Amino acid sequence: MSEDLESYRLAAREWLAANLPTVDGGGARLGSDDEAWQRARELQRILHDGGYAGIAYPKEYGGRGLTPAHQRVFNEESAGYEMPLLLNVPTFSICAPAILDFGTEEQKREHLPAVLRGDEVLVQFLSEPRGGSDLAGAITRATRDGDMWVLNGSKIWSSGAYAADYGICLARTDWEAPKHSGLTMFIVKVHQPGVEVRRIKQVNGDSEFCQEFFDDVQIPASDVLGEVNGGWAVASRLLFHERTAVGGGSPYVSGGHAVARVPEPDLVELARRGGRLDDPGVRELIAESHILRTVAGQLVDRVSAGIRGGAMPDPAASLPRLFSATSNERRIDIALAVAGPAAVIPPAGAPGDLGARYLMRQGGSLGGGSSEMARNIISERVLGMPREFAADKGVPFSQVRQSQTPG
Amino acid sequence: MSEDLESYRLAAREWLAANLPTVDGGGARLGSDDEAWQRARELQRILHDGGYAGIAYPKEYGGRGLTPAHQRVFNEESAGYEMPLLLNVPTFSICAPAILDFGTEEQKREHLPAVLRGDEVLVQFLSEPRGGSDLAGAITRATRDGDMWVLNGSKIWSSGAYAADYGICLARTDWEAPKHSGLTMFIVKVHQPGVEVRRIKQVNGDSEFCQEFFDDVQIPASDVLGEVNGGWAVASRLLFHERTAVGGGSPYVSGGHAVARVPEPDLVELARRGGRLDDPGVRELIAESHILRTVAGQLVDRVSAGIRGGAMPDPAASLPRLFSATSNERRIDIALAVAGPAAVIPPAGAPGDLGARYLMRQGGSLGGGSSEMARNIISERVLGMPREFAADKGVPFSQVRQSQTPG
Amino acid sequence: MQLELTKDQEMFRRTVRQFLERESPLTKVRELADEPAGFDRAWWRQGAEMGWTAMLVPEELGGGTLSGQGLLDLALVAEEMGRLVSPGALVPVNVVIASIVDAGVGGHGKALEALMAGEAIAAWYDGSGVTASPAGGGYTLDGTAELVEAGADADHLLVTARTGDGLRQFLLPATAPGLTPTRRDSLDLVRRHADIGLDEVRADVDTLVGGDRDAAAAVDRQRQIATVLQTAETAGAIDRVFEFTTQWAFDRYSFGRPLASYQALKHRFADMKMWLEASHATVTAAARAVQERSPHAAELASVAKAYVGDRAAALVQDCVQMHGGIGVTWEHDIHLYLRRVTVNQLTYGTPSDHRRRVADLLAA
Amino acid sequence: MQLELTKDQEMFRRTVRQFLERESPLTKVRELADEPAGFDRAWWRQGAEMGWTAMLVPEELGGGTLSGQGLLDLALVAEEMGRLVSPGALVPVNVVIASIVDAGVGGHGKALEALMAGEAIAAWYDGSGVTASPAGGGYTLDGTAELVEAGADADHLLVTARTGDGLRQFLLPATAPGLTPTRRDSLDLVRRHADIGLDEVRADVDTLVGGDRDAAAAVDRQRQIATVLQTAETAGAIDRVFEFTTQWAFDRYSFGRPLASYQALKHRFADMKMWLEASHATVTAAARAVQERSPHAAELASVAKAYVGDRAAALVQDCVQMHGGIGVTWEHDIHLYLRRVTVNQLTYGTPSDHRRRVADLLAA
Repeated sequence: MSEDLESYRLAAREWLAANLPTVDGGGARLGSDDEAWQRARELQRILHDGGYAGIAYPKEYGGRGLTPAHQRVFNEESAGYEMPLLLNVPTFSICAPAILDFGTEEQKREHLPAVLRGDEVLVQFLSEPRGGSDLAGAITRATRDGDMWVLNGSKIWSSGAYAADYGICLARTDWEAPKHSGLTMFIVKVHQPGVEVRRIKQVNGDSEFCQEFFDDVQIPASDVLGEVNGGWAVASRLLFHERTAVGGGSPYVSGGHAVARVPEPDLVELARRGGRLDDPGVRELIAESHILRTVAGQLVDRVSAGIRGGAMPDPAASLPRLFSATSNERRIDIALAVAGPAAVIPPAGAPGDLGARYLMRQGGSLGGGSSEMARNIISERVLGMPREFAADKGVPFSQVRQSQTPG
Repeated sequence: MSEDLESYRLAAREWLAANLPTVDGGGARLGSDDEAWQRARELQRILHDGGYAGIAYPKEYGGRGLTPAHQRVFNEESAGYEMPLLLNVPTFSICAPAILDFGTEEQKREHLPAVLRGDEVLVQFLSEPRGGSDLAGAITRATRDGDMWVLNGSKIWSSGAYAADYGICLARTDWEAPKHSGLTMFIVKVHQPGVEVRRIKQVNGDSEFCQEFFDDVQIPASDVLGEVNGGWAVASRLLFHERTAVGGGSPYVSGGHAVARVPEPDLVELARRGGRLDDPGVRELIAESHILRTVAGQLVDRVSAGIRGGAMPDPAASLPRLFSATSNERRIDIALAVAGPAAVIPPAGAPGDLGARYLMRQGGSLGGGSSEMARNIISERVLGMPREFAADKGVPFSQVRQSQTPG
Repeated sequence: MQLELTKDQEMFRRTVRQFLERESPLTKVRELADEPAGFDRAWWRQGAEMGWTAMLVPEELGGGTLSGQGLLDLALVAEEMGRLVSPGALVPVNVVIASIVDAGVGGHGKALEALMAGEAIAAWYDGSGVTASPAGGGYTLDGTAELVEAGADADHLLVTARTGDGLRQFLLPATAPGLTPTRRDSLDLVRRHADIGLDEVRADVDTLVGGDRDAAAAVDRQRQIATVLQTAETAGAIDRVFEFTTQWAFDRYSFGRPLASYQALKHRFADMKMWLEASHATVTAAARAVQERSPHAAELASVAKAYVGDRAAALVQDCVQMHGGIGVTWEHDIHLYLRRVTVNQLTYGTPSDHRRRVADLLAA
Repeated sequence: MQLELTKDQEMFRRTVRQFLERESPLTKVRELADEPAGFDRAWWRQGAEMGWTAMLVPEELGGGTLSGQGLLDLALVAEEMGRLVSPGALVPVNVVIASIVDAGVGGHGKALEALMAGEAIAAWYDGSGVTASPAGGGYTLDGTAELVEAGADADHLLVTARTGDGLRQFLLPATAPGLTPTRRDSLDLVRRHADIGLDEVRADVDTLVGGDRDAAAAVDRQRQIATVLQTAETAGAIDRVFEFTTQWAFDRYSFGRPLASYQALKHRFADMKMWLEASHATVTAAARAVQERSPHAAELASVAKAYVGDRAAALVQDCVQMHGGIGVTWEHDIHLYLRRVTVNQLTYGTPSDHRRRVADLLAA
């Protein structure tokens, strides 16, 4: 087996050198525009044609049917090459695995090969404007009408929806059932009448997240994913895949990182530029930041191994998630302290992105479920502590109190 | 009025110089032994005879009937003199005020003048071994027997009980009522048959706190404080007085501080001794500690004024309480970092109290209700947020689940 | 907010708040983001009429206070400006006004008058990047004044310069030959900073503020005033953020109950409330000490800045977190506050700088 | 705890745990507090028989590992000792053993043998308080070796000394004329430290460890080993504290429901669990790197110490808080753990020292 991996590694190395362009230092090419998405699809097609798409996906759905270890080997080798990282989250590591878990044979055959060829990009339609982290409180509704369902409502925080082909969409189909029992998951074509996708501008200028508005959108009954009124099981699985991916443990991620990373600010350089590299206080801050980053990686390794080997339960994936969210907050605070006023009022010609990062400091705790949700999961599902009292438990959803304000 | 205060100040200054010994730097004489308590009683007698006991207590119960402002003026002048600080908490600032609030005329006449003469020391019997911060969950029981009540059970965390004359004791008198409605407060003579006081050794070697065991203790019915089964109203008032005293806002505290303070470690000196006073990182830590102490005092001033003037509700007294608890934790961490290994492994001949302080770091958050309780109070009673779900609400107390372990 | 206001102060505060809500609400602040100076001169003149530039000036010079404690009155304006992330140049204008008044008006009467009337804006530089060399009875100034608030928009520049014999301060017209401002970007939408190059700038004796003596003590005092106003503004900003975030926690339901019912969040609100009140407490204490020229004024100003600088940023970030995803959208107003408190945190001395200042005072 | 143990390691760990639970439970630790050395030599010999002193020694010298990775095996012992706040001198004895082995045994064979058999105890000094001056073919040592673990109880002392030409290390018998240990008090009940005065101590060439070459690299390696074992011990200690505190939260009722049902506390337990797992992760990574003599070994050892040092103390203090008043009584065991993790935090380099070390490596 390990010899097999070694020869696989050598073959991959050779293929990569022959077929993919390299990229400089910072790693992957960033992008949140149509061009970047187009490029990701092209790159994925190259991988697919070379036999390196969906390495750990089953053969019958367009994958290679190999082990996660093969994918890891390939990922190690692909470092330094231009890779379609935009497709990792949510397409490869969250949405497609859920189709694999819950899809009908037809759905799998329709979507998975297309995904692995780079022909289909998927997105999650889970969060709602009034919902926050209470995903099961969805009030977007789907009503049965003959062979079709009719979808109305709105979803939000879907990353890259404007560039996606299908959204995995959670909608309420029974208002008299308790909240978790009246939900159904649909595979919704994004570009069709009645779907409006609006990009949301964030404080750092990015507009990768979207809000969608559904106005009598027609969905064929065959596009239900999982059971009617069994949508929460699918959503839970999506969340599991998301935690795993964000925690760095997904077997379906292709390329070095789950997501295209913004390069880290170089604190040593920042301090040097500010003439403060000899200050012991500043040096300790620089070290603290490095220590947090190092330990974050070590924790990912430990928990991934723990879950793989059965020593830790699946929800332990929330541990590295929480660590990376909270330590990133601390690290951006440190970067600000090291840079001083130049961080927020950059001298003419100097890069001004540190301030914008600081404004987005909570990004890591908001994406993929907040740090609060992670703490709930760890205490309840890792430590086994009693669940929070839920006022909406066992109550017909039509009687549950809702937020006063959207947002 | 302000001229009156000025002349009061001058008279007090003169009297203090003539009647009380001064103390060196560190402030009050510390003590947790019988001698210190004896000395406190003597000092209080001197104050009493000089007309400076119970300055803000009503005249008819042995006080001077003046304003809190007079007490503050006297306290300012008494700085540097030996004062009976041991009597401030709980006797003057918590227990006696509760007798003033709830006592019968007889009770007030029996206890208050004796307290102000230094003849009676009072203590609170509230917490229980299985109770934690849930004081209303008391399971110490008092059973009516003719003109007497019979007390059985145990109390804990009573400070200085071994030196006290009476304990204000909360006991359950109706087990079929919901928890808050079945409690009665008693004034219990400490030195009598059936009461055993055991001193608790703490990690820093102090043994000021006690646990009491009650075995068929006889209490005359006339020693009920407040109403039978109305004990929770008295307990709430004790807690209010306690928060006020710990927050620094009690009008009944006599002398500079509510409690005899352990002198602060001198961080500048600690750093100098360790040869680290020129280290900018260490200097920032020293400053941070000073800043926290300074702001703590400023917050006490603001909140005391706010409550006095009606701009803040009474429970706002928990704000400085929480601040002082949390900032003291941080400050002891800082002291340890400034001192380095010498803090825990002192060189021969050096003072070794920093390590012991560190072990007791939580002291401030545990005494007077924990920081968690303070956060509950602030969020619920200052910010008006919904109360925590209480599983024992409205349920006959006999059906409420109890702790598995004492402690 | 100071807890106990006089009736005059209460009324003044209300007037300022109404003016700002009417004339420069957050929608207006967003518009001003595209204006070079970040604020409107006519608006500033109205503020000056209201008293924004009069509080640190004695009556005989045309100024006046509400309570007899001008800096405390002015801190009310700063707080209200913080509540609406207002534009303007309250700190440098008032610091320069106070400097002129403290030093004796001398030949700066016209400048003072223009500043008080809101006709002119002043900038202030207290750093160590400029040197003054004696030349022809006056001085020649060279160097770079970095990070000067309103530096590219001011009509007057109070610049501190090093000489072989201590510090001097000069009040220069923005038009003085050899002054070249370069704008810097800022995280704040409407607060502007510039670096000002000084190349053989001629400064006659009559441009000196405080005469030809060491200006170190004057600079200290100026810094204290700046710190008080800046921290007061920050305190006002977090007041408002805490208000609307608390409201959000009551209105927003998750799992059938309001966010405000979750203990983990309640406890964080309790901590924030504590930071908020402590911030007000320390700002008020600093304002009083600086107003009264207490011997502890420098220490208490630095205590306030170190405490408020760090806690305010933590509080707003925590409030962003409470809002979830919407808290990091351009559309939501909270980032305007985060920008302001962060810029305030790092200008006029970072919390770290002020801690070191406190340590210097303690270890002296 | 390393997550994936071999069967041999699992069995070994169980054996060590059972031995410690039987022979030095916490009641015994409390008794040993009154003993000068803080531990019993017979007990230590039993530990040596179990392998506590063999893991860093190759088989040909009579040692041996379980997994081929001796330091990882030895870290298991350290963790188990942490779980029961065990006495003993695991760190200095093994550091000295490793030093002798690394340097080539030379004339130190008998010392090595005695240490491995548990018949002798060694102390180790890596500071800069001792100087060595060439004299008569050997050296004369002077100065003070401060804060030496087991310094007053050891039979052998490995002392690092400065010369005009780099560092040297000497293995001296405790009986060497001119050595004067002075005990220091300690917060830990059974771990002992001493300052050792060296007054014209004669050190012949055959006392050198590593020969007459600069010992800087050897000292670095010794520090890495000490750091790994110390942080492993701390990780074991917080494991145990977290275990019994979690249990307490389930058992303890307040307002009719267990502490473990309160969200604010649950979230703190979640944070603690995260610190705990991260501590294990970083200790394991450091142990591997040091075992493999990775070029990152020094960095990862310091990363582990800086992280674990701070988080472990925070975790135990938070657990004290969870216990309420009983957590600060002498009777409750938690203070034994708080003492140990605090002493571990501040010895063999404080977290601050190790952060500075990391910064040196980063900025190099």
